[in-house]
Amino acid sequence: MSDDGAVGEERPVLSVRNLVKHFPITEGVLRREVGRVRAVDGISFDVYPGETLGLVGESGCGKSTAALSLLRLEEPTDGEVSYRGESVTDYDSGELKAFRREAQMIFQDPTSSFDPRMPVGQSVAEPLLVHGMADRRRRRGIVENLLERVGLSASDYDRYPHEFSGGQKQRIAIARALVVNPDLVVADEPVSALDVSVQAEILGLLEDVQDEFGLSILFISHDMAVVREVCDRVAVMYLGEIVETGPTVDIFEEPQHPYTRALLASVPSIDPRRRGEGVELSGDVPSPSNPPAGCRFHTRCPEIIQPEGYDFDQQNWRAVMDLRVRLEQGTLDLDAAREFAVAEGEATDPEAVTREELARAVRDEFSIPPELTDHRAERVLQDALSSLVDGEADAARDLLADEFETICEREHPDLRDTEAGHPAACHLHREAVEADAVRSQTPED
Amino acid sequence: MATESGDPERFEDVDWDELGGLAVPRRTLAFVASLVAYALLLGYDYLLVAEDQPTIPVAGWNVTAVDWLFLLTLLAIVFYGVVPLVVNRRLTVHYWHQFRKNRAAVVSLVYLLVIFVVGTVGTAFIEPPQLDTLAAYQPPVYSSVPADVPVSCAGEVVDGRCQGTWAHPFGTTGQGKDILKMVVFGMEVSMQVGLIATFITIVLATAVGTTAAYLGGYVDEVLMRYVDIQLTFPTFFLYLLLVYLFGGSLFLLILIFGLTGWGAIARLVRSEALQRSEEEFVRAAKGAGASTPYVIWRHLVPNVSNTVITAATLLIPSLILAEAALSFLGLGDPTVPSWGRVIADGRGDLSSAWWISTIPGFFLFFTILAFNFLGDALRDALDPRQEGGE
Amino acid sequence: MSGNDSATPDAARDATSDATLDATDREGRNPLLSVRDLRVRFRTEEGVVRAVDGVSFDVYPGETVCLVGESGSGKTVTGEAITRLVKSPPGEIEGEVVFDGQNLSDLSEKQLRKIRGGRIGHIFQNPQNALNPVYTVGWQVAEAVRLHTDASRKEARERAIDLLDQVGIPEAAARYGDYPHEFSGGQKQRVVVAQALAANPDLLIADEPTTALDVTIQAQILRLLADLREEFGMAVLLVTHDLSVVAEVADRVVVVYAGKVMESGDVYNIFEDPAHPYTRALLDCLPGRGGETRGIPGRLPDPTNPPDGCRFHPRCPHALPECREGAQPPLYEVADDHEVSCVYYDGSHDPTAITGEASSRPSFPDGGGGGGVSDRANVRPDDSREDEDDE
Amino acid sequence: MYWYVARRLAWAFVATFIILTITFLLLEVTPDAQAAQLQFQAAQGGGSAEAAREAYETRRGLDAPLWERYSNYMINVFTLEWGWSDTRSQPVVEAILDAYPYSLMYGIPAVLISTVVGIAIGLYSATHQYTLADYAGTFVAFFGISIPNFWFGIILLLVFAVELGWVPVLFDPNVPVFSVANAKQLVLPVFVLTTAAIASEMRYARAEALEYVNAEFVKTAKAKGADGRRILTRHILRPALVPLSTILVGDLLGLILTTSYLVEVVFGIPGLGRLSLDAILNQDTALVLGTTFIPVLIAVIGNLLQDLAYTILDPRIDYGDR
Repeated sequence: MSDDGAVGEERPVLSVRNLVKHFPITEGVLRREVGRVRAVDGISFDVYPGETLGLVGESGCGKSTAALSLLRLEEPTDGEVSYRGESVTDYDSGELKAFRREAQMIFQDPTSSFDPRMPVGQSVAEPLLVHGMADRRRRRGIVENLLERVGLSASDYDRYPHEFSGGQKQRIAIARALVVNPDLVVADEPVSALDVSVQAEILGLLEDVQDEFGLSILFISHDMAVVREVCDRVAVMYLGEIVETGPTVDIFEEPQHPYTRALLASVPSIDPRRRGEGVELSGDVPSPSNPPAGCRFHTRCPEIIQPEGYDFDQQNWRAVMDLRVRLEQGTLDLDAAREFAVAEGEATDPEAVTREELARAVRDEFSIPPELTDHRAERVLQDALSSLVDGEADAARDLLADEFETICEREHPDLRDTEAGHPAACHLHREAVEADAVRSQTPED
Repeated sequence: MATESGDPERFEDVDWDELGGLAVPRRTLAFVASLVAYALLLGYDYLLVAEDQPTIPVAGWNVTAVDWLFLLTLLAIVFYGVVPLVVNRRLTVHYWHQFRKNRAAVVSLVYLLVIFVVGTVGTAFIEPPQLDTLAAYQPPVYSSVPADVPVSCAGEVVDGRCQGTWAHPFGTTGQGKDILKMVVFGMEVSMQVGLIATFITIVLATAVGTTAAYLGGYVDEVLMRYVDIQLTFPTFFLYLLLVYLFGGSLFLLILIFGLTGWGAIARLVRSEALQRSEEEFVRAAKGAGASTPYVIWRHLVPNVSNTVITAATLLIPSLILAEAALSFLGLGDPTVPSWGRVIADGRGDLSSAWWISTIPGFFLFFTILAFNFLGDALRDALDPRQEGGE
Repeated sequence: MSGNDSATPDAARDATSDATLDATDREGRNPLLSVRDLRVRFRTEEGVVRAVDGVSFDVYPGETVCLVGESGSGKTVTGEAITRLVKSPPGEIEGEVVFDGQNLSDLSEKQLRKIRGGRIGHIFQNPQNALNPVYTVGWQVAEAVRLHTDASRKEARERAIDLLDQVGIPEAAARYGDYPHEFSGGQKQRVVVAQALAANPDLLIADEPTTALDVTIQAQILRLLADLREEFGMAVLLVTHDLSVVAEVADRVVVVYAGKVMESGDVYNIFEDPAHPYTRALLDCLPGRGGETRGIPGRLPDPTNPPDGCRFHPRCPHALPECREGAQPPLYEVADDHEVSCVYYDGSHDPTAITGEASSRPSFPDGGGGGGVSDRANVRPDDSREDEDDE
Repeated sequence: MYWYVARRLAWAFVATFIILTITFLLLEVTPDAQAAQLQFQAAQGGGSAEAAREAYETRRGLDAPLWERYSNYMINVFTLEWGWSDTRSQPVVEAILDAYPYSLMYGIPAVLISTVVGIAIGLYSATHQYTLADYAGTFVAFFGISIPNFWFGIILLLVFAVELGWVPVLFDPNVPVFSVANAKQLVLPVFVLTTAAIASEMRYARAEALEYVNAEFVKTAKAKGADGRRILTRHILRPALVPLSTILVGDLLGLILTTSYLVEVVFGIPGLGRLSLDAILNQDTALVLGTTFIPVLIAVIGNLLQDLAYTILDPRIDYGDR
């Protein structure tokens, strides 16, 4: 696809600033809002002419919602989307309809993206009809020609979706997106439902049409291997936010955010001689209706910054942090820990579990070693655990929160430039850059 | 035109600014035209023709309110049932292959077509059954009763038993009405009740269901709460109460059935439409710039139609049965020869003239059975979950 | 992860000498599972679908074998046919499945139930649907325990909590009473794994256990499986379409296409010296492999009417006239523990037409042949049986 | 959960209220047949039709303003002051109390039998799909759904009472409840009622069970080593009960109520249905309303129970919604 160098000189085709999409959670007949799912929470990026920008992240990170909102298939809650300098968010219905000719979408699921009751030809011709091409023979001519150009035959016009394989349907979906001659195509996981052998075909076709028509593509995917193959630049999303963005090569060679690193590390290598090298990310993605404070990744981050004045083994620090996260959530269940101690054979009866055994069970639960190497930290932990086993979970929580406070839970990191040259949103880089700045200043002073 | 230069037109050559036509499908135009004609005729009948005068003097046919509704129903069936089947031949063939697997349903379809044709066309050619006390209690052909049962035996009397004749193949009632004719006229009643009320139901249910699903919010809430209440009321007792309050003319009965029975289907349509409107093809249509009415009409309605057709096919027999039951209870329209009424009439003569209650009952039973078979087969053939199956 | 050599205590267990075993490895160990000429047919309205059409492979104790294929290759049905989970009718299973010396095809349904969930555990693809929504996860794991042991209710509960903890459910005891919908996809899959492990199985059949999950969760589950395998010394038969998963966990690989085995062998052989044109094409499709091909042209054959000869010949760039007739070519041995069903390897053709210059795959600079790692020979006397009765 | 139950109860109350209001309004807009008859009689007798109407209205309290009549009506409904039945010369409530035991006599056995048998056949059918038994079951279901039960009753009477004489033609309300004679005369009504109900239940049970027969978790259960019976009862029936509970209460109730009406007419059982029909035929408005309220009330309660059953049976239900 296009060279990385082309980026930056031209004006972006699409420019997204602080895009926000929240879904209210309502209750009852009166639809009282009791919370909101922060699916997309202030993301910004640009798509330049002819380039492919990858938007990657795990399911539930908001990447599909972002796509729908920026095309206004869902109304964005807040933020600004501009297309060639015009504000998409301010379009009235007429302008929006015209915009629909410029920006098209390709969907993930080839089975559900076609109306089962409509011949595929008609589905492809639909945008023409909607935009006022009343002559059906003309529509048919254009679509038949287009079907042939995406590798199908003109006679497929009258066939129904169920008569096609997944790969063929995705070809037709590309035809439908192309038929209004758009400049921008948003492809939401276009190949993730397909077999590998078919994936390669579809990606190839997408590349061909991009070259032929100079399309800009926003490519949404969870599959890092595919992204590496097709994207010029990549933006990594976690829980509704972009945590890192940059040229594909840089992101893959020098990932700056711990989440990106973890994401890349969890992609299984296709070389059987290099297995098991990855860092494993613990836990699940937190719910976007109640995202963690500070850095949203701090609840899972393996590189979470240690509290000042203590010296942990990083793994143990993560374990202690897991305990803290659970205490904050208030979901730590001591009775369960007792029962677990019984199941582990430490005691015979949940009632008979001693305080020490209980504390040990809690440590086990979070894989915290029997003794931390930093004695001060160990003392704090012991105090907290004894409060905990005495049933004073709040006291334990507060003690740990006071003593082991980390910047990651306190402050929300912004996207800032890193040494690698592309921005990432991580406190590690604040320190690094500051330290860098300090270091570079010292000799002069 | 696209082929002026001999080369097919390519999408990238389209000049979008010159476009802007409003494309109305031909079928819609034709349907609107026939609706206009229908409205003109209706106006003529109600404004210009006196009530007791036949609307069409040549045929001597005084078109009743029920007939008008029936005409409208048939019109809708032709334009939105028959025409699409003919136009979308590939899909029709696909569904037919699915449907054909169920032999009972194919037989049912043939049976129902016969009932439908005889009931609608046949009644125009035969005289309505007439009161004829002399011909009372004639047994059906190939059967016999003691000679003292009929007032006067129309056939031969052999060994003191009156033999049935082809003059009254199904025998006659205690009033001497020919049961075959009663059965044929009963077909008309059943078809009218079943089809018209179902037609009204479908229109209401689809409109309410798709609207509620697509608009959501308060519209959805209010409509569905109304449906909740309507469904709480047991249908049969609602009919009873309304028939008691408003009287049991066939026209009213049909209206009551049609206007009160759409709740369950509307719920079905709504949930189906909700699912469908989440699907990507609806997004794709929106993404192409389509308007809300376009999406509802071109995508949601066709896609819930399978559900609607199946539900409707299963609704028809229950309506026919309800009408028969009401007539049986003596709460139906006394002026129409409903099967239920004939069954009730024969009840008193069960021991002497078994055929009066039995024969119309068989027709009622088989008609309902056929509709049930049909509905079941349609459900299998049209099941959207199977549609993706390669 | 070098589990293929780790001797397991179960290996010698009741493997009687007179059992119907037709393959042993070089160390004299018998395969734990030996599948011979497995066929599964489904009678449908469109005709007889031959989902699995003569598949043979072995799984040795403690090793991970991956059954790889695209959708429609019959890999899932193969996995389910082993303990006859395939619904019958409409399915019909033929062929021989020998598990630890017992021919499963001869067992009664009752005896088979002891095996299922007892000595052979199963994991299915979609964790969303694999748990019964109306029971607590604890109940479901405890049920698996109680079905195969005579544990009391209380013991089963304790064992279930223990299992849930082992598969990495945080606060297992507290979550015992939660319903499946209260768990995330990854955690559900952990619960499913816990169920499968309830009776310490010797073999775990995992059908696409990570396909429905995110990459980060996928890595967790794969790690879990590897850890458990090491801990329990069980063998794993992993059914998957994802070659990266294969590269991550497999000891040996069986490549299936349209109900037939195309190639099987040591994972290094398969990835570094793929012999069959299909395997090569599949590997070339992988993003990041730097392959030149763009997918595999053509489509899967119609399962009701598969082509004569090699199933892959209509899409094969190297197809010869003889590929188009007769039965699927037999499995020719091309190296130690590496065999391939392709006529180029019958001795009279030049396989370099397929493999190009010897065995150098550009993407693995350090990858040599199969030397060193694989020490398993294959002595399989009746491999050629496969081509005899192909109706 | 309690909050949900409370709200659901409130909704049942509101629904009843709305239904009663609608009924009231319907009564208001329709001409009163009895008044018309009195007027007609008065006019025929040479009196003033107007005066007769006024006298009638005063007697009935119909001259009061609309709002007052409405509140009176509501109060009466909720205090069980359901008026006086002219044709039976007794309070409506009393007439209903006299009649309902006859309805229960055949209704309860029919509900019990049809529920158990219907679900059992349905489950068997679903787990033995495409076998002869399944086809037979399906055939029975179609037969039961399609046969007009009033006609079926007549045919049965013709065969078993008239021709064979096994059961009495006429229902005798005076035989003791627990006696052979009573059982004999109840056999046919129960049979007719169960045929319809079994058919509908087995159809639903089969359809619902089929949803689960091929479910992944059933395969998982099988892979765990569970036997057929365990799979059927624990893994198929239990989840199927969730939707079934809805159908059981909702549809079964509607079916039983309707069918019982016709059955009572056909077999001459002096139960609620018969009472209602007589009231309709004799234009006894108070009694018509009273006998229609009963099934409506049962339906409202049934709906309530069905929703509550759902919440108990399905752990996934979101109490926050609805």
